[in-house]
Amino acid sequence: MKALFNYIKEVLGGFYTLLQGLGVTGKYLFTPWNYVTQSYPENREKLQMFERFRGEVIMPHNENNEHKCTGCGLCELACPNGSIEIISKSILTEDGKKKRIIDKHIYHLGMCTLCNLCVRACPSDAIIMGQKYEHAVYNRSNLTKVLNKPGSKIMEGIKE
Amino acid sequence: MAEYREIIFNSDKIQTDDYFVNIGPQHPSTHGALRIVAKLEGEIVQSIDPVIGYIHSGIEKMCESLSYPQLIHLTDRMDYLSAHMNNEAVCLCIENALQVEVPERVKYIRTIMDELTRIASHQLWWCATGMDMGAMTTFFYGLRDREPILDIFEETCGARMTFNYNVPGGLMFDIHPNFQKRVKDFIRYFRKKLPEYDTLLSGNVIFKERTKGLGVLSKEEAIAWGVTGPSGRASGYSCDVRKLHPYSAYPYVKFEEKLATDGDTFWRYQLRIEEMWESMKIIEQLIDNIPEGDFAVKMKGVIKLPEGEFYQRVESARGEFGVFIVSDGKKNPYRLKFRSPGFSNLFVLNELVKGVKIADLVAIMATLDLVIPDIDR
Amino acid sequence: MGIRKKRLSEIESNDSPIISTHEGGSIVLANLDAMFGWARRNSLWPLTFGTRCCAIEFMAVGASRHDFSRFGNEVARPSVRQADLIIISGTINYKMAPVLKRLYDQMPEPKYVMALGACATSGGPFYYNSYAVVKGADHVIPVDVYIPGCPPRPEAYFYGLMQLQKKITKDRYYTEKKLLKSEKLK
Amino acid sequence: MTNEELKLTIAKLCSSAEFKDGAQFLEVIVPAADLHHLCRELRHNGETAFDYLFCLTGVDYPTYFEVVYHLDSTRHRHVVVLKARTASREYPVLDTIGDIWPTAYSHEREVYDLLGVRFNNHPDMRRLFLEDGWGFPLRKDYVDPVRIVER
Repeated sequence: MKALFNYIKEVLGGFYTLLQGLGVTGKYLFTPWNYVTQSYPENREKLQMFERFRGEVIMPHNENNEHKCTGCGLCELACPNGSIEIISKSILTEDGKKKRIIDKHIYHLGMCTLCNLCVRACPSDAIIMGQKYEHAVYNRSNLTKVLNKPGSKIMEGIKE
Repeated sequence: MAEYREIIFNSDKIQTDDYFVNIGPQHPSTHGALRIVAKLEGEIVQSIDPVIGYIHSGIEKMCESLSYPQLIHLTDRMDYLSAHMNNEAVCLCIENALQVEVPERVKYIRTIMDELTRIASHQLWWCATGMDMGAMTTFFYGLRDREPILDIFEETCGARMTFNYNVPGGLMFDIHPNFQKRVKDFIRYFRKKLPEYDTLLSGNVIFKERTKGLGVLSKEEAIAWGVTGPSGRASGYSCDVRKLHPYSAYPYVKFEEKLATDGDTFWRYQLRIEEMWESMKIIEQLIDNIPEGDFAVKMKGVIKLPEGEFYQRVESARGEFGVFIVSDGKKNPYRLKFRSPGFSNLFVLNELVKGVKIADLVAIMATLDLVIPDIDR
Repeated sequence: MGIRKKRLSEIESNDSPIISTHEGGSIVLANLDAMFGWARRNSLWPLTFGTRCCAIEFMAVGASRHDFSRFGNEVARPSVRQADLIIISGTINYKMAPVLKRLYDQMPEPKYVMALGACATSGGPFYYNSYAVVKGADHVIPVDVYIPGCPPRPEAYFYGLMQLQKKITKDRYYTEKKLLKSEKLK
Repeated sequence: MTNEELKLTIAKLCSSAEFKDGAQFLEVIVPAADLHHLCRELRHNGETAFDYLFCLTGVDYPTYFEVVYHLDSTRHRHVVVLKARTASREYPVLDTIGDIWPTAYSHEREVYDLLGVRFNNHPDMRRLFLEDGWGFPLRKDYVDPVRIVER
């Protein structure tokens, strides 16, 4: 008799634990202030990333199309997976000296792990981490970018 | 007719063959690309053979051609759920080799980040365990509570999971001004939400019936097979590196090393839930007392380790994580070996599953908390 | 049923897939195409194929905060035979590559592939000096959309998904078939 | 036990062992022939009681391979590092210690897979990560012009 009683108690207790779990989920069904879902494409204008968020490497240019990059190649050395390549060219300055300046700062976004080591290595703060996160493309070659804009030149007063 | 009867009822003449079931490498319950070849008799598992290497990427070989600050970002990609501990292990190893003393502030922040990572890892493990046993609800609840931690990481480190926050000699940035407030908010929030986990899964009668007494690992076996972390502690094996070989700010805090004696699937589960409570206690002791000071010491431009061999162990979310560096005095290591906790924990699985049903194999595997890139490296 | 799928070489532009629209598609079939495209793009069922960190981010995409069921992307299928989108979330190495190829071959048409993260796009951190990693999943199977990032944010995943939906909308089945026939006649 | 006491005990167990004070732990260089015997003694001797093998790895040196065993004792909490060197680089062979610490079986398979050091009496000496027919990638002279892109 006692065994039967215990058995029934066990079964009912089991049901009670199941109902408790249902209670938790049921509670959230009727408390709309607990909803956490974000609606991404709708809130796209308002969506703000955190200021340290690392989306891609960019090179800021000012309004005269000038950047701070001297082409020293420290970021290329610091990058652990070779996603930065610097192609430099030599020009003649006004006083007749040969000088190497940057031709192209090539950045492979498809290989970049956004580890921030290149930004730390840069002595003149020429490259920073950008906030853009929407990068999806149909063709892989579109992920290779040239960071210095065409016709840009180095800002005055940046020493190598 | 008589011959047939003789064959059917005289069991000597019936021949059976082993029945092999191949699970993986693309299977939702193997937590990644693990392949398990199970030898069955009917529904009963006789032995299993884990086949790994489906995400082997040669990190140890790559590290031999990278400099010390560069190779840290690869440790993020090994055990991505305890990325911060892996980073820290490499940094501590380099700092110990160079005998650099990091500021107190760094130690405190590293410890807080460690524990936040541990909570986030255990939450995700909780989701996965529930899903492996057929409870989809846990997936949504666990990942909901993980998002505030990821927000804290993203605000301070700049990435959600693979943040590369440690550098030799300290941290990459100082903490964000909102860090302390956010962490305290999170602890307050999570103290309310963690009892829900018990109500949803640990208190559930189906879950208890399925896990109690399943896959028992004794203490001696755990030591001999090198099972560490919560899986080892569930067998009563005191293996917490935070207690035995304290590093960073762990000597300054009071916490309990949770131990169980049963060593079955349920206790491996329960210990991780209790570890989340302990982690919250550690964070609460540290978060208000972060000392002022620098967030990194100045290191040389090119870091070269002295000749010799260096070993550093830390407690990651899955167990004892070790870094073994053989240096020949150059700027990159001569040989670098990661002692990953999952590697030892995986190979004990064969001992645990003998004689259980194949559905329980998934449950036992879930509570060992395997992360396959951690095993494959 | 041979449904001709647009390959990467046919698409030059980055932002919108400009697929040549053929003159003289009949009214009924063109509308039927549009209907198929609408139905397909709003019920993309992904395969749970996770290898490395991106798989965890893919889990986050499916969970309560981001919730990909808003895109009809809802049910992650464990079997390829029920799925129509492979999301390669993680590293593919030489041991895994035949498995991936086989999964792709088992999938029913129309099938779509998304490369999530740096490893699937180009090998990522394992491009140089690694002996085991395939340098990009498109060496194994054709990829429709690449999403860089290591791992990409959930929002980045959604952006990639919308790009894929855009591509599916432009896909032609009936009008294309008719054209192929007329080409053959010539 | 302190490192000095350990040194004396191990010298008693194996007379041909060489000692070296490492940066952290006591390092013992064991001749390959005595390795299995010494490991068995260290495991079952009540004074040493090294019951936890926490790391097993191989290192490639120009003339030989070295396999490094990190041993810990859960009773006495002391650590020792054993090192065994193979006789040659062409046919590297050592004895297995998997019958003493079962976790060593899988670690030895890893060393075999990546470095090509074979272990005698190992029941299951298969490749672990890579397929049959690969070279041994962690050797310093490993070249693979097809798969590796050099930087």
